Amino acid sequence: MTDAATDAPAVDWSDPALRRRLARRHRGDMRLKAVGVAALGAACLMLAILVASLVWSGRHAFTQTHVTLAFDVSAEAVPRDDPADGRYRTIVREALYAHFPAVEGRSDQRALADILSDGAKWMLRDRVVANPELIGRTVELAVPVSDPYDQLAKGLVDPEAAEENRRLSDREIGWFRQLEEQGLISTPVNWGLIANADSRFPELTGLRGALWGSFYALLVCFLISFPVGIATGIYLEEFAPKNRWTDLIEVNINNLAAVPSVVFGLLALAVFIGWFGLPRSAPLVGGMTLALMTLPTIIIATRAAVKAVPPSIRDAALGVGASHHQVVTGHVLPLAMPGILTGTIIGLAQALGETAPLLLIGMNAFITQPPEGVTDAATALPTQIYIWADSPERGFVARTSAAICVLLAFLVAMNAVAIFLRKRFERQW
Amino acid sequence: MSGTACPFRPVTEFLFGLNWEPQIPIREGQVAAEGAFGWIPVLVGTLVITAIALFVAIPVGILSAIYLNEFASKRVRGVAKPVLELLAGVPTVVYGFFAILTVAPAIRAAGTAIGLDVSPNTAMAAGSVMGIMLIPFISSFTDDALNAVPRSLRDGSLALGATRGETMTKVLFPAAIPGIVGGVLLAVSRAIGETMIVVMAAGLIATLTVNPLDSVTTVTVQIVTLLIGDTAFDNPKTLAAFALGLMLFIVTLCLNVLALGVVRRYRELYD
Amino acid sequence: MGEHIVKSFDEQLVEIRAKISEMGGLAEELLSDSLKAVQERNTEIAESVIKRDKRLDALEMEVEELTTRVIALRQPMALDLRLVIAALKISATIERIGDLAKNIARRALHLSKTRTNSVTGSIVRMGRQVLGLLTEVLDAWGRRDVEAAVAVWRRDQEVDEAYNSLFREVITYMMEDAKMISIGSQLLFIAKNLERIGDHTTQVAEMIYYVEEGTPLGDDRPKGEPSGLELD
Amino acid sequence: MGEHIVKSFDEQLVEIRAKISEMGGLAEELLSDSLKAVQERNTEIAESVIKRDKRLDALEMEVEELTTRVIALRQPMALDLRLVIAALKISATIERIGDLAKNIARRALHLSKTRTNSVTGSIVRMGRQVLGLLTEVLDAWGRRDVEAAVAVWRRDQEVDEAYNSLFREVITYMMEDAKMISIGSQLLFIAKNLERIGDHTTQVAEMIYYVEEGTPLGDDRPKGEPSGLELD
Amino acid sequence: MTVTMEHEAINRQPAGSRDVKITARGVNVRYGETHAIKDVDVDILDRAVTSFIGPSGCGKSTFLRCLNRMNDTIPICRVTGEILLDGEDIYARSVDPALLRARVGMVFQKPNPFPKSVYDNVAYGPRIHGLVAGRGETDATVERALRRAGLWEEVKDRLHQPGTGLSGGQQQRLCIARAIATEPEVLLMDEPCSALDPIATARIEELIDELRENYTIIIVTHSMQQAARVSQRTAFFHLGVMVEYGETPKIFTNPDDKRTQDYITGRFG
Amino acid sequence: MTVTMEHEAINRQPAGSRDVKITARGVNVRYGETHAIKDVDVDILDRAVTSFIGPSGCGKSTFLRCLNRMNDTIPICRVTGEILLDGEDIYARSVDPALLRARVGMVFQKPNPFPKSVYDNVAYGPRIHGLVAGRGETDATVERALRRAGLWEEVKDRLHQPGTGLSGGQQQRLCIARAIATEPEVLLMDEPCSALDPIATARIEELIDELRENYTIIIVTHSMQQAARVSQRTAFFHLGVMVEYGETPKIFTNPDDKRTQDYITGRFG
Ligand SMILES: Nc1ncnc2c1ncn2[C@@H]1O[C@H](COP(=O)(O)OP(=O)(O)OP(=O)(O)O)[C@@H](O)[C@H]1O
Ligand SMILES: Nc1ncnc2c1ncn2[C@@H]1O[C@H](COP(=O)(O)OP(=O)(O)OP(=O)(O)O)[C@@H](O)[C@H]1O
Ligand SMILES: [Mg+2]
Ligand SMILES: [Mg+2]
Ligand SMILES: O=P([O-])([O-])[O-]
Repeated sequence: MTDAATDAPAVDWSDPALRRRLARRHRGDMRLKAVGVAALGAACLMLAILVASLVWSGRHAFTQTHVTLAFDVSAEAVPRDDPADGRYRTIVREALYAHFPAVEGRSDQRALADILSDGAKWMLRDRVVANPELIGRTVELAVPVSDPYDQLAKGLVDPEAAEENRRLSDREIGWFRQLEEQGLISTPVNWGLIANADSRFPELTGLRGALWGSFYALLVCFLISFPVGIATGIYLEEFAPKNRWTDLIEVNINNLAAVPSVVFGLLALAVFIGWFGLPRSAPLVGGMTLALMTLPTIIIATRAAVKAVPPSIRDAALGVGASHHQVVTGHVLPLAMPGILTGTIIGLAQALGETAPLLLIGMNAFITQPPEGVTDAATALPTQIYIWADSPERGFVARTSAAICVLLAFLVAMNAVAIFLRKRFERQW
Repeated sequence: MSGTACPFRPVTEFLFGLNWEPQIPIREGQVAAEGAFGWIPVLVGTLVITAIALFVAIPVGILSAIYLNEFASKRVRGVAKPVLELLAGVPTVVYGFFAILTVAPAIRAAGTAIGLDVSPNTAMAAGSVMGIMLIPFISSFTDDALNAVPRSLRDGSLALGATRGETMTKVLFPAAIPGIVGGVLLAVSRAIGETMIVVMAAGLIATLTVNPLDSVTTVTVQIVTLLIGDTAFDNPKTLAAFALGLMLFIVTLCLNVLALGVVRRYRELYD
Repeated sequence: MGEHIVKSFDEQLVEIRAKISEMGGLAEELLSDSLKAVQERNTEIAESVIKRDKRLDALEMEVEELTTRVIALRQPMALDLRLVIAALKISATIERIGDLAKNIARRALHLSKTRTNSVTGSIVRMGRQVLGLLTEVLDAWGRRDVEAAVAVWRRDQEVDEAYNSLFREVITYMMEDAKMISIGSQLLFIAKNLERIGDHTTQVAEMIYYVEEGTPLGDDRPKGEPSGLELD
Repeated sequence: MGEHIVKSFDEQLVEIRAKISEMGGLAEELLSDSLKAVQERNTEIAESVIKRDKRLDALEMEVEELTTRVIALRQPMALDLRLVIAALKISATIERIGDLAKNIARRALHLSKTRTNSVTGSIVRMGRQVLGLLTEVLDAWGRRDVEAAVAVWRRDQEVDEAYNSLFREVITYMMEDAKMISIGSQLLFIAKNLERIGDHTTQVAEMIYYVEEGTPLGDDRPKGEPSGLELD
Repeated sequence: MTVTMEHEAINRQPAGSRDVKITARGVNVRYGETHAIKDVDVDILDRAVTSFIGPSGCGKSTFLRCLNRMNDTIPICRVTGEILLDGEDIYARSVDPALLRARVGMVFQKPNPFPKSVYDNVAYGPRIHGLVAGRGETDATVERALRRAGLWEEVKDRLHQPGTGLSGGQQQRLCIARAIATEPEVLLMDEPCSALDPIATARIEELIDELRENYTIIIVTHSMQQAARVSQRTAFFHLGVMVEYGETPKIFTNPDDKRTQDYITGRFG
Repeated sequence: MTVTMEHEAINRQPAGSRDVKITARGVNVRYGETHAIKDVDVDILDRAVTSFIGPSGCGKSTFLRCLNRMNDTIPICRVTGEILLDGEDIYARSVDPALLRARVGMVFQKPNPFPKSVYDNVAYGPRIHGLVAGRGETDATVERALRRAGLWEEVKDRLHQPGTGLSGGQQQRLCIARAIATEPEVLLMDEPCSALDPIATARIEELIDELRENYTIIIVTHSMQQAARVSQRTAFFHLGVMVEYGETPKIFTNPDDKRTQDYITGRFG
C-alpha cells in the first residue's frame, strides 16, 4: 500500500533558528490579540461616548424650572358660570408684577412677563376649571418659567458673556435672581416630558403624542406582520414545492430584508397614500409601512428557527406515522417558537426605531393632541426626535437627547427580552 | 397633469447629468429657475460617505469579531456581545443626532486645530458615524462566519502545533472569508441606503467632490428633502425623488443578490 | 483468492499453512525413517525418530496457539475461518501420525535384537504405501488441490486391505514359530499403526476438502473391514 | 463467570458444553458395554455398540459445526474462545474414544466364538479402570473442576502400568498355547485400545485445565513406558 | 375502493405464521440521476431478523426506507417495482403512508427522542393514531412498550423527565419503545448501534433478539459481526445490487458469491 | 534551565530503539468536578501500536488528549501527575505546546481536512514550523508524507484540488499524511475509523500497521476487534481507571482482571 518510506531527516527541534521562529510566532499571536482588543475597545468606547453625550446633554430636560406665585383668582376676572373663559393672562401677569413693583411701563412689563412660560395661564385655567371653589381665592401654584430663564437656572447662560450675544439682558437676569432670593424658584422632575403632547415651547413639550403614535403604529405592524410572517415562513420551509418560483420568492424575501427603509417609505407614499388614499401621518399607514419592513425579518427568523429543528426529529415523527401537518404543528412549530418570538421582538424593536419611512408618509407633522386611534394624525418617537432635533430653540437640544434616552430605554427593554428568550430556550441537539 | 414639462426630460440627463439643482418653479410658468436633475454628484456623495463608513467599520468590526471568537474569555464575550447588539439596536435617528450633537463639532474643532477648514456638515461626520453604526453589523456577520467553520478544523490545526493566531489567520479566517465578504456587501448596500444619519448630518447641496471634509449630499437625503411636506404626485420634485428611489432600489438589490448568493454558497460548504 | 486489505492477516494465514506443511514434512520423515529403522534394524535412526517427535508436538502447540490468536485478533470469516479450524484439526492429526511413527520406531528398537524376516519386507511395503498417501495428501494441502485430496481419501481402502493380508501373514508366521510370538506382536502393532496413519491421512484429506469447498466430505468413505478379524 | 448481556450467546455456549457431556456419556456407555460384551462374549451388545458409535460421529460433526458457527457469528474472546477451541478438540477426542470402544466391540464379536479365559478377567479389570478415569474426567468437565481433571491426568500412569502387565500376561498366554495366538492378538489390541482411551482421557483433562486456567497444562505428564517392550 | 376497505384488506394477515412477511420484486430506486437500487427481489421472513450489509453508499438505507415509504419525503427519489406487505402493494395509491408507517416502525442511526418526557415520547404514536383512549389505557400501552424495550426498570421512576436526558443507549431503546408502541408488525433499524459503545450495543442486540418473537425486524449495519450476531438472514448489497441473500451462518461461513466472500473476509479493491 | 537546553534534552532519544517512549505516572484529570482520569500509570512502547479500549465516558479520549496537551484548549480541564516523552516532562513550563504538538501528531474521529488543496493540507504543518524552505523542499515533504499515508498514488494527479473533495477514507488518510508531515515521533488517533465503512477501515488499519515501523502510535477505539487487530499493546479503561494494560493477545485470550474479561467477552452490567 505505502511505498518504502524514504526516511526523512529527523527534525532537530532544538535548532536555534526554529526557536527564534517560534518566539516570532508567539509575538505574532500577541500582536493579533492586541489589535483585537483595541478594535473591541474602540467599539465599546463609541457606544460609551454616544450614550454619555446623550445623557449629558439630555440631563437638563429631566427637570424643569418653576416659579411659585400666588394668583388672585377674583370673581370678576373669572365668571362663575363659565370658569374656562376668564382673563387668566392678566391674572398671571398681575401675580408676577406683584413681586416687581418697581417695574413700570408696558414694554418692560411685557419683558418681565416673558419670565413665565406661555403655558402658565393654561395651567392656572385648568386648575380653576377643575375646582371652581377656587374662584374668589388666591391660588398658590408653581408654573414653568420660559426657556431662556430655564437655561439660566440650569447655568447654561453665561452671565459674564457680552450682553448682546446672550439671550437675556443683565436686567432680566437681575429679575430672575430676585425671584430666586425670594425662594420662589424650584426645579422639580419634569413629568411634562412624558405627560405633555408636542408644543412650540420647549418647556411645555412632551412625548405623549409620540408614544401613542408609536404604540398604534407598532400595534398595526405587529397585527399584520406576525401572523403573515409566520404563515409565510412555515409555508416556504415546510410545504412549498422546491421550484424556481419558490426560489424566486425566497430571493425576494431575503432582499426585501436588506432594501433601504427609505424605499419602503416611497412605496408606502405611492401605494397607501397615493392609490389607496389612506390619511397622511396616520399610525395606520405608518404601521403598514413598518410591517412591510418587519415581515422579512420575521419570515427569515421563522425559517431559520424551523430549519434549526433537526431532521432527526422530523424522521422520528414520520417514522411513527405522523402526517406532515402533525409533524409541523406537533413538533416543528413548538420547537421553533422561541426563535420566532425572538426574531419578532427584534423586528419590532427595529420598527420602533425606524424614521425615514415615517418621515416620508408625514408622521413628522406638528400635532399637539395625542392620537385617539390609528387613523388620527400623529408622530412617532423617532420622528418626534427628528422634529425636535430640527427645532432652533436651545431647549430642544436637551429635550431631543431626553427623548432619545426614552427611546433607547424601550429598545434596551425589548432586546433584553429577546436575549432572555434566546438564552432561555437555546437547545443543543 | 399641470403644464410643466419637467417630468419628460431625457433619461440620459438624469443618469449622466453632472448637476443636481431641484429648485422648483414657485409659480406656474415661472421658467426662470427650472431644476437640473443629473444624479451623478448625488451618487458620488453617497459613495464618498459609504467609503468613509466602511473605512471605519470593516477593520474594527472584523478584528473585534476575531478577538471575541478566538481569544476573548467567556466573561469578556459575555459583556461584549450584548454591547455590540445594543450598538446594532440603536436607531439611525439617534446616530444622526449623535453626529450633529457630538461628532461634527469634534471633527470641526480638530480640523480648525490643524488649520483645515471643515464644512459644518462634513461628509466625515456622517460617514464615521455611519461606520460606527455598521461595526456591530460586520462583526456579527464575521462572528457567524467564523462559527460556521467546524470546530474540528480548529482542533486539527492546533494539533499540528499551530498557535491560536496562526489557526485563526491561516485556517479559520480563510475558511470564513466568503461569509465575511457577503456580510461586507450587505453592509455596503446598507450604507448606501442609510437615510437618517445623512439626512441629519450631511449636506443638502449636491457638490461634485470626493473631499471627505467637504459637505456632500446623498441619494437618500435628496429623496427625503424632496418629499417632506405635502407634495402633489405630479410635480418634478416628487418624480425626481421617485427616480432616485428607483436607482437606489436597483443598486442595493444588485448588491444584496450578490451578497446573499455568496453567503448561501458558502453556507452549503459545511452543511 | 484475492489478498486481504490488511496484509499482516495474510501473513498470519500463510504462516499457519506453512507450519502445517512443516509438520507434514517432519511427519513424513519420521515415518520413512521409522520404516528404515524397521527394515535395517537400525537403532540410531530409531532413536533419532523418537527424539524428533518432540519437535512435532511443539509444532502442534505452536499451531494451536497461532490459530487461537488469529481467531481472537482477526475474527476470520468464511474461507479464512475454515482454514483456521482445519489447521487446528490437521495439526492434531499430524501430531498423532508422529506419535504412531515414534511408536513404530520404539518397536523397531526391540526388533533390532532380532534378525530380519520375510514379514519385515511386507511391513515395509505397506509402510511405503502409507507414506505415499501421506506425501500426496500433504502435496494436495500445499497445492490446495481438492481432487488429489479426494483421491487419497479413496485410496486409503487399499491400505486397509494391505493391513488385513499382513495381519494374516503375521499370525500364521507366529503360529509356525512360537519364539516369534513377542516379535510378531510387535509387528502386529506396527502394522496396526500404519493402518491408523492411513486413517489419519484420510482425515487430512477431508479437511482439505472442507476448507476449499466449505462442506464436510461425506462419511461414505469406502472402508476395507479393518484389523483382520476374518480368521480363526 | 457472569452472564453475557446477549443471552442467546450464553445459550449457545451452554449447548456446546451440553453436547460435549452428551458425547462423553455416550462414550462411557459404549466403553462399558463393549467391556460387557468382551466379558460375557455377548454378540448383541457388541452389535449395538458398533451401531451406536454412528451417533457419536454425528455428534462430533454437530459440535464442530456449532463451534464454527459460534466463532463466525459471535467472535468469542478470552474464556469463551478457549471453551470453543477446547470443545472442538475434546469432541474429536471423544469421537476417537468411541471408535476405540467400537473396535473393542468388533473384536468381542470374534472372541464370542471362543470361551472365556483367565486373561479376559484382567482385560475387563483394566477396562473398568479406564472407564473410571473417563467418568471422572467427564464429571470434571461438567463441574468445571480443574483439580479433578489434573488428578485424572496424573492417574493415567496407572493405566499404562496395567497395560504393560496385561501385555506380558497375554504374550506368555499365547506362548503356552499356539492355538490361542489369533485370540491373543485380539486381546492384545483390546488392551492397546484401552491404553489409548486412557491417553485420550488425559487429553480431555488437559483441555479442561486450558479452558479454566488459560494456560496449557505442561507436557511433563508421568508416563509409564507404554506398549510393553520390556521382555526378553 | 375506499381507504378503510383497503386497510381491512391490508390487515388480513396469517397471524403468527413464520412465512414471508415482505416481498420485493424488481425494485429500482433513483435519486434523480443516481441509480441507487437496481432490480432487487427479496422475501423477508416473518418474525425473524434480517440484516442488510455492504460497503457504504451501496443502497442499504435507501432500500430500507422504501419499506415504510420514508423515501416519499425525499422529492427527487423515485421508486419502481413492487413491494408487498402481507401480499398488499404498499405503494398502491390507496395506501396511506402515515398508516403504513404505524405498521412498519423505524429506528434511526442517531437516537432521536422527542424533546418531551419519556412518557410522552412513547405515548406519541398511539395518541396520534387514536389507539388509546383515556389515561389508564395510555399508561398501560406506555408501560408495555417500555417493558418490551427492556427500559421499564430503568425509567419507571422518571417517566416524566425529558427523554433527551437519558444515556445514548437508553435513548435508542426509548426510540425502539416509541416505535413498538403503535404495535407495528415490522421494525426497520438503520445502523441502530453505530452511535453507541459496545455495552449499549450488546444491550440493543439482546433486545433485538427478544423482539424477534413478535416482530419482523430488518436491520442495516456496517458491522458484519453485528449482522452475524443478531440476524437469521443476511442480504449483501453492492453498488445497489443485492448480491447475495440467505441464512446468516451460511453467508458468514460459506457464501456463494465471490464478492460476498471478499467483503466479509476483508479482501476488497 | 533555558528553553534551548530543555529542547536539546528532549531530543536526546535512543533512535530506533524499541523501548519506552512515553511514561505516565499518577496522572489525574479533572473537568471542573468530574474526575475523568484517576491515577493512571503507563509506559507506552516506542514504535509499537498501543490501543485504549473501554466503555464510553471512561476517559480514553481525555487521557489521549493529555499526551499532546490538547486538553490545554479546554479551560475547565486540569491535569496533574507527570507525563514524560523520552524522559522529559511535557507539562514542564519550558515546554511549548506548539512544538510538542508538532512532535506528537493527532488524528481525529471525523476526518477534518482543511478547506484547502490536498497539497496545502499536507504542507500546512511544515510551513508554520518552518521545516521547509522553498518550493522544491515542500514538494518533497508533501510527497513523502502522502506516500507514507498510502495516498500518493490516488491523489498525485489532483494535488491542487480541495482535500474536502476526497472520499471519507481518503480524507482520513489525508489527515494522517498531514500529521506525518511534521515528522512527529508519536501519532495519537481518537477513533480514527468510527466514521468509516469496513473497507476504508481496513485500509486505515493496514496503514497503521505499516506506520508502526517509524512511529509510536496510540489509538483509541470502541471496537475491541479493531484494537485486537491493530495493536501490540492494549490498555483497558473503566470509570477513569486504567484497569489492565498488557500484550494485546494476552488481553484478548486470557486477561488477568475480571472487569477486562467481562468487558471483552460482553458480560457487563
Ligand atoms: N437524499 C439523497 N439524494 C441523492 N442521492 C442520495 C440520497 N440518499 C442517498 N443517495 C445516494 O444513493 C446511494 C445509496 O445511498 P444509501 O444511503 O442508501 O447507501 P448506504 O448503503 O445506506 O450507505 P451507508 O452505509 O453509508 O449509509 C448513494 O450513492 C448515495 O449517494
Ligand atoms: N470538555 C469536557 N467538559 C466536561 N466534561 C468532559 C469533557 N470532556 C469529557 N468530559 C467527561 O470526562 C469523562 C471522560 O470523557 P472522554 O471523552 O474521555 O470519555 P471517552 O472514553 O473518550 O468516551 P467515548 O468513548 O464516548 O469517546 C466523561 O465523563 C465526560 O463526561
Ligand atoms: Mg445508510
Ligand atoms: Mg472519546
Ligand atoms: O490416537 P489414535 O487415533 O491413533 O487412537
